[in-house]
Amino acid sequence: MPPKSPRDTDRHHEQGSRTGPDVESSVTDNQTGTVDLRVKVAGIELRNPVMSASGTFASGFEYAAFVEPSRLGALVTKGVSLEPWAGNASPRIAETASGMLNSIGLQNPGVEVFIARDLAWLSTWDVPVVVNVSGHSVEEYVAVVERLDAEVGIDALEVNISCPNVDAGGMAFGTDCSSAAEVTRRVRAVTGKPLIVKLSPNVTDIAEIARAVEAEGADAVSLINTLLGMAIDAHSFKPKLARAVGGLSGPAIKPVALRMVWQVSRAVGIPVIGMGGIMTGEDAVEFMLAGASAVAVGTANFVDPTATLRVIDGIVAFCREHGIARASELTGALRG
Amino acid sequence: MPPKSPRDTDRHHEQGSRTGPDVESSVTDNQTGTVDLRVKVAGIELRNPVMSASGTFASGFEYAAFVEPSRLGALVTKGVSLEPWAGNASPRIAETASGMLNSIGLQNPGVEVFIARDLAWLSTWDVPVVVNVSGHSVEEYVAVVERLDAEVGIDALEVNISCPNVDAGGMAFGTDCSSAAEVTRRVRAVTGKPLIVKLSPNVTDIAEIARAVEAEGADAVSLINTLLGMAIDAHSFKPKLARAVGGLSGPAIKPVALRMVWQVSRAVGIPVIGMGGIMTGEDAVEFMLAGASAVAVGTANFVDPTATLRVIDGIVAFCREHGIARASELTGALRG
Amino acid sequence: MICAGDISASIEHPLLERVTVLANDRVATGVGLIALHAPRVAARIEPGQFVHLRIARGSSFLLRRPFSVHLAGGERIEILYQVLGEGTRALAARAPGEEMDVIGPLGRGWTVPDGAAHALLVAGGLGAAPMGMLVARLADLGVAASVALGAPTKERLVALDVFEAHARRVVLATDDGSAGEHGFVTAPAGRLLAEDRPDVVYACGPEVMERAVARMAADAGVPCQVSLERLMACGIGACLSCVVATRSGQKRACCDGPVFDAKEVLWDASEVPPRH
Amino acid sequence: MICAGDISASIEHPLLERVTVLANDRVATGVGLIALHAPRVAARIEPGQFVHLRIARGSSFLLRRPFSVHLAGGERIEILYQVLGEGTRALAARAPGEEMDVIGPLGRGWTVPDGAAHALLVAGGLGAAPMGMLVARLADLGVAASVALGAPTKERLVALDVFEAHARRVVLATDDGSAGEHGFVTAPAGRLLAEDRPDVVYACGPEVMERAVARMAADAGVPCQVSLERLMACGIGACLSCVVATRSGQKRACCDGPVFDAKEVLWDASEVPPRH
Ligand SMILES: Cc1cc2nc3c(=O)[nH]c(=O)nc-3n(C[C@H](O)[C@H](O)[C@H](O)COP(=O)(O)OP(=O)(O)OC[C@H]3O[C@@H](n4cnc5c(N)ncnc54)[C@H](O)[C@@H]3O)c2cc1C
Ligand SMILES: Cc1cc2nc3c(=O)[nH]c(=O)nc-3n(C[C@H](O)[C@H](O)[C@H](O)COP(=O)(O)OP(=O)(O)OC[C@H]3O[C@@H](n4cnc5c(N)ncnc54)[C@H](O)[C@@H]3O)c2cc1C
Ligand SMILES: Cc1cc2nc3c(=O)[nH]c(=O)nc-3n(C[C@H](O)[C@H](O)[C@H](O)COP(=O)(O)O)c2cc1C
Ligand SMILES: Cc1cc2nc3c(=O)[nH]c(=O)nc-3n(C[C@H](O)[C@H](O)[C@H](O)COP(=O)(O)O)c2cc1C
Ligand code: FES
Ligand code: FES
Repeated sequence: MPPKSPRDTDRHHEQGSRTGPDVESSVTDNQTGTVDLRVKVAGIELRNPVMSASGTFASGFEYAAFVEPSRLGALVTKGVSLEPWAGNASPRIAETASGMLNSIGLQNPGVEVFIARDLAWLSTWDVPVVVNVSGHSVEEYVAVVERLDAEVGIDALEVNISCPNVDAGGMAFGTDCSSAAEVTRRVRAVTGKPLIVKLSPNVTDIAEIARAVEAEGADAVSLINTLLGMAIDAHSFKPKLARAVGGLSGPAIKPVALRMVWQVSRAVGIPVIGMGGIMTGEDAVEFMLAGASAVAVGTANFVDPTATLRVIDGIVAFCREHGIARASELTGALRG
Repeated sequence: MPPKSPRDTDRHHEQGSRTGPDVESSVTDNQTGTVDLRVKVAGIELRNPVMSASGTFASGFEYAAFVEPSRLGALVTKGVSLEPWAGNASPRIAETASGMLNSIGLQNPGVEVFIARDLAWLSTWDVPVVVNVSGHSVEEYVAVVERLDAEVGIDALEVNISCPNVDAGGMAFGTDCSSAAEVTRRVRAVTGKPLIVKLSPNVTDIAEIARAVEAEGADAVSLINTLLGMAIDAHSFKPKLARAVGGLSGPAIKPVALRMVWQVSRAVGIPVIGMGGIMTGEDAVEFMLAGASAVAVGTANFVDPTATLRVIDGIVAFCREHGIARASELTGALRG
Repeated sequence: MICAGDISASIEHPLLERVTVLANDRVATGVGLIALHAPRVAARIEPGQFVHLRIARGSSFLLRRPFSVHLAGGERIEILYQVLGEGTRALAARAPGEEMDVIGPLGRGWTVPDGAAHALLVAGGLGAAPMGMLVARLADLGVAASVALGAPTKERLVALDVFEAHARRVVLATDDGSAGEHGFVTAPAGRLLAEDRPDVVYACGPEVMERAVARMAADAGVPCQVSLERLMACGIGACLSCVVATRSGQKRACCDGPVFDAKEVLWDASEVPPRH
Repeated sequence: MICAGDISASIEHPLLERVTVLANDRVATGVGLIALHAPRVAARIEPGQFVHLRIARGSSFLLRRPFSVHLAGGERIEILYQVLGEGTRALAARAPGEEMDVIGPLGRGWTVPDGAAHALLVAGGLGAAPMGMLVARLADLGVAASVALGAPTKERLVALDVFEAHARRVVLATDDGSAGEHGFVTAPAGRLLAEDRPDVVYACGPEVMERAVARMAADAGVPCQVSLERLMACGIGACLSCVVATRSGQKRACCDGPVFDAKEVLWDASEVPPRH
């Protein structure tokens, strides 16, 4: 598939059956004025800064009873690879203090089933779609991106070089500047779609990795993926996860995530999508103050399937309370 | 001060006024037998595997109302530097989900006051004393270690190359193999006392750092120090800590700490002292199963000043329940 | 039930309902029964389905806890729960009048084969929980039910009243012989299978027990359904934490199950949550 | 009080006491008064000292919360608290009969100078909390007390009954003028300082207020004590999270304070916990 250009970002405006993003993008309150929630990330205009975090929302279908996809800033899908992946053995999750470990291992039906089933369903909704891409090798990332590049129903690609739950590939690409740069360069060459690179927190210097992927043409970075962790059941003398180690998410990691978003947003010129433990609108605001242009909600969806909506409402409430007209003003507004 | 040898580890047995560690080191229960809690770390024999974590217990004086120092496996003191350090501006702590951030910044009165005041007091107790050493430069580490090496009331030194709360030195030495190796080599040259190197979790590959300090003669490694994190008060648009970033500790970080203890203990031959979020005896057992020979209790002391004692009791209860005669059998006993 | 596997199928939405505790009592050693005012879930729940309960807010544990609905009637659902860890300890502490929220009804429950005249229910310990509604439904449908109910000891037998009210026959077994037969529930289950020649077997309990019952049923040529427990994060099919290996591929216990056709389950590949 | 600074001094040990809630009531807008059965702490607590309260277990917040003891008598201590965040919200939810644990008595409280005949107490909002025991003690000692008590609005005035019972004179001020004078409490405080010529001034409230009172007292040549709030982890002098910059170096609010001689405090270097 040859690289496409110009970038396929104005799909929404072409499709008659959809309402433009401006319809729901602002909330009016006569007393305190209007809050404009729109933000722009990697060239895509989002009606609000709140996305689903990859792997916690599937393709939105299971959550549709609770969250109409078109209410989201963007819907980020579970990671997809070239062929179907079976994922890891069970148990795959373990609960930890204010967090959870998962070692799902990127189970997915492969890109063709994803396109035929998930993407087809997603296309019935008016929401920017970001497809999260997995690979065991640089070649696999390239092949998946190439295949997805051909689909009009996709607004951006998020390349996951930070999954701690697969043996080959995954996080290995995200913990080293040169391999992170290589994956970015190679997928950049085969797609004209906005490209987001998802970074691993399991590194000494995340800003350095961010700069490396920026230099290779990433349009945005998203962070953080999960922290590599472990839980042990003392009484059985065994790790709680079949795979021993897994990825830590949830409020427990929020301080680490905020710190990294702050570091990275000061190190790069491209937008940062922040995530890690966001449960409330106030959490989301903190990430934006630290420098994020948009945020993603992950583990919180399991606790409250309407979490994304509550986060959006919370941002509106915060902006009203502080007389902020545009949510985008929050980005990087942290005071010394 | 010239290196001393043989290592000064049998002080307890020389001092007539002290009872040998065996008196309190085992607990007898007629129904389930005796649990032998003694462990050996870096050549020091501990009456049980539970230490105070540096910086959370000062020199034990403030906790003496709750914990008689001689009940501990070892008392690890707050970091000490050559000259007095003022530490960071306030606020210095912030609470986070199941954890806390601190940016104390190694405030301490300097090594001379430490020796005259804290060490003098500690010498009245029958407990192995581990002195935690800070430095802004390799030279400062060396000078402090040299000074402490002269003191008989010290059983081991713990060199902190992982403090995230100082600008020069601290963590910078612990996030790079060659500087970690250099600090170790240089302090090793000036002391015959058992040498523990305290590692930073803010690295891509902690096992690699552990191997580097082992190669330079560390007798044990301790981990983890705090994870670099940040908290923001959205309503004031400001970081919660005056220094913006600080070190995350408490149960939130336990999964990361367990994973690192597991990785490091498989990578090195020297003993590992495990810490990070230990609140209960079962937590301590988990660290030992993952490979720790001893553990340290930090943040838990703030929540419950008797936490170290509860952890010891919990280890005994666990061993009894599982018919384990010696706590040292727990080390590395994790099953596949 | 919504499942990505059925992405094009008709959707029966689960609900998110704010519920009130009506009663919460200890009914056996380490076992409680909590009754919730949950009109919307109660109106729709089917035997063998479950709810995903947010037990506490502000606690150091985050995730919901899945519980079968033991009985439902009017605007009320009842959950039989065993106190094991922090979640169920917190559940035991909830007092009448307090609120919490549930997601439900969730999952695929038991099915009653057309024309079945006689059913055998085999329950080990809290395996009785998802069988309360089932035995009542069978009675409504005129299907004769035999029940083999096991527990470690007499004081931990649960749901006996419900089974006695609706089943034709209830046989007990305890590991220590303090009530009914001495030994595992699989022994009376095997006998009932041979004697009563049921048209369907339902099993719920420890996975080893379910597996043993599945084998006996297969040997006897009787269809068997089992309810499987898996660790669950989302409970609605999105996170893939609850997979079960089956002959038709990996399934999600939360929405393809928790009730599965026993001969579909690849027992060796499946794993029981650790328990002490 | 134990403090590493006093490592060789005689030790007055704080206690770890398991206490029972006796009563917990709302006494003003956003303010509660909790009474605890705490015989050992009650027997030893002095005016201006505080306790470190473990409000909840199993919650997502870990740390204890420091609270002044407002009143103590017999086996009982009372704490006046403002509901601000998760800790104080959880405190407001604790019911009579429930248990928790406290560390105390902690810190250095107010001191009454020898020969003092007249004292001025200036309290802003919850600054009244550590002054309940103080005004009672002053009455016991025969020291005449004048009180300037401020709050944002009438409904948030606290401890008025205690001050009226023990003080010679109580002057009120509210920011909105709904009770007493319209404006900050510093205005009546300044007047009382000039009119009553006290021998000592005690101030507790927002740090800006304390600082203003300290300056007025210094200008009038009257000794002044202030009670400072700092974020506290250990509460007993070990962690160095609560430092206060003073003329004699960095001090720990938890054990060298919370009450300090106002002229010792380097106000510009000190920092108030963020509040919204
Ligand atoms: C579909 C389904 C229906 C269930 N119905 C019932 C019921 O009716 N009555 C009942 O007593 N129990 C039932 N269980 C098991 C119940 O969910 C667990 O006992 C409960 O979650 C334990 O929580 P805890 O916090 O007390 O234990 P902990 O062990 O502290 O929990 C830690 C984590 O493990 C999970 N977990 C622990 N045990 C199990 C388990 N056996 N199955 C699934 N997750 C587990 C918890 O949800 C939590 O995420 C059911 C489980 C499933 C999957
Ligand atoms: C010595 C001392 C005595 C005090 N006495 C009283 C009293 O009698 N009545 C009363 O209402 N309040 C008192 N406070 C303040 C009280 O401790 C805080 O209001 C309370 O800790 C807030 O907890 P939270 O969880 O509701 O708030 P959050 O803001 O959610 O707390 C987050 C963290 O900040 C800390 N914190 C927040 N505000 C303060 C503060 N002002 N001072 C110290 N730590 C704070 C908390 O302890 C916690 O660690 C006192 C503080 C100190 C230091
Ligand atoms: C169950 C689960 C599955 C995940 N799967 C993916 C994935 O497929 N691709 C990816 O990039 N991140 C994945 N993540 C990481 C999340 O997208 C997110 O980066 C992380 O969980 C931190 O956010 P949170 O704390 O809000 O969950 C997954 C996380 C969880 C909990
Ligand atoms: C307030 C505070 C001060 C600390 N000071 C030091 C120190 O001086 N030297 C050091 O090596 N570690 C220091 N640490 C790190 C702890 O020793 C420990 O490694 C870390 O807190 C993880 O353990 P925990 O989760 O049990 O607290 C400090 C931690 C805290 C919370
Ligand atoms: S629990 Fe999430 S898919 Fe089943
Ligand atoms: S709170 Fe720990 S030293 Fe004051």
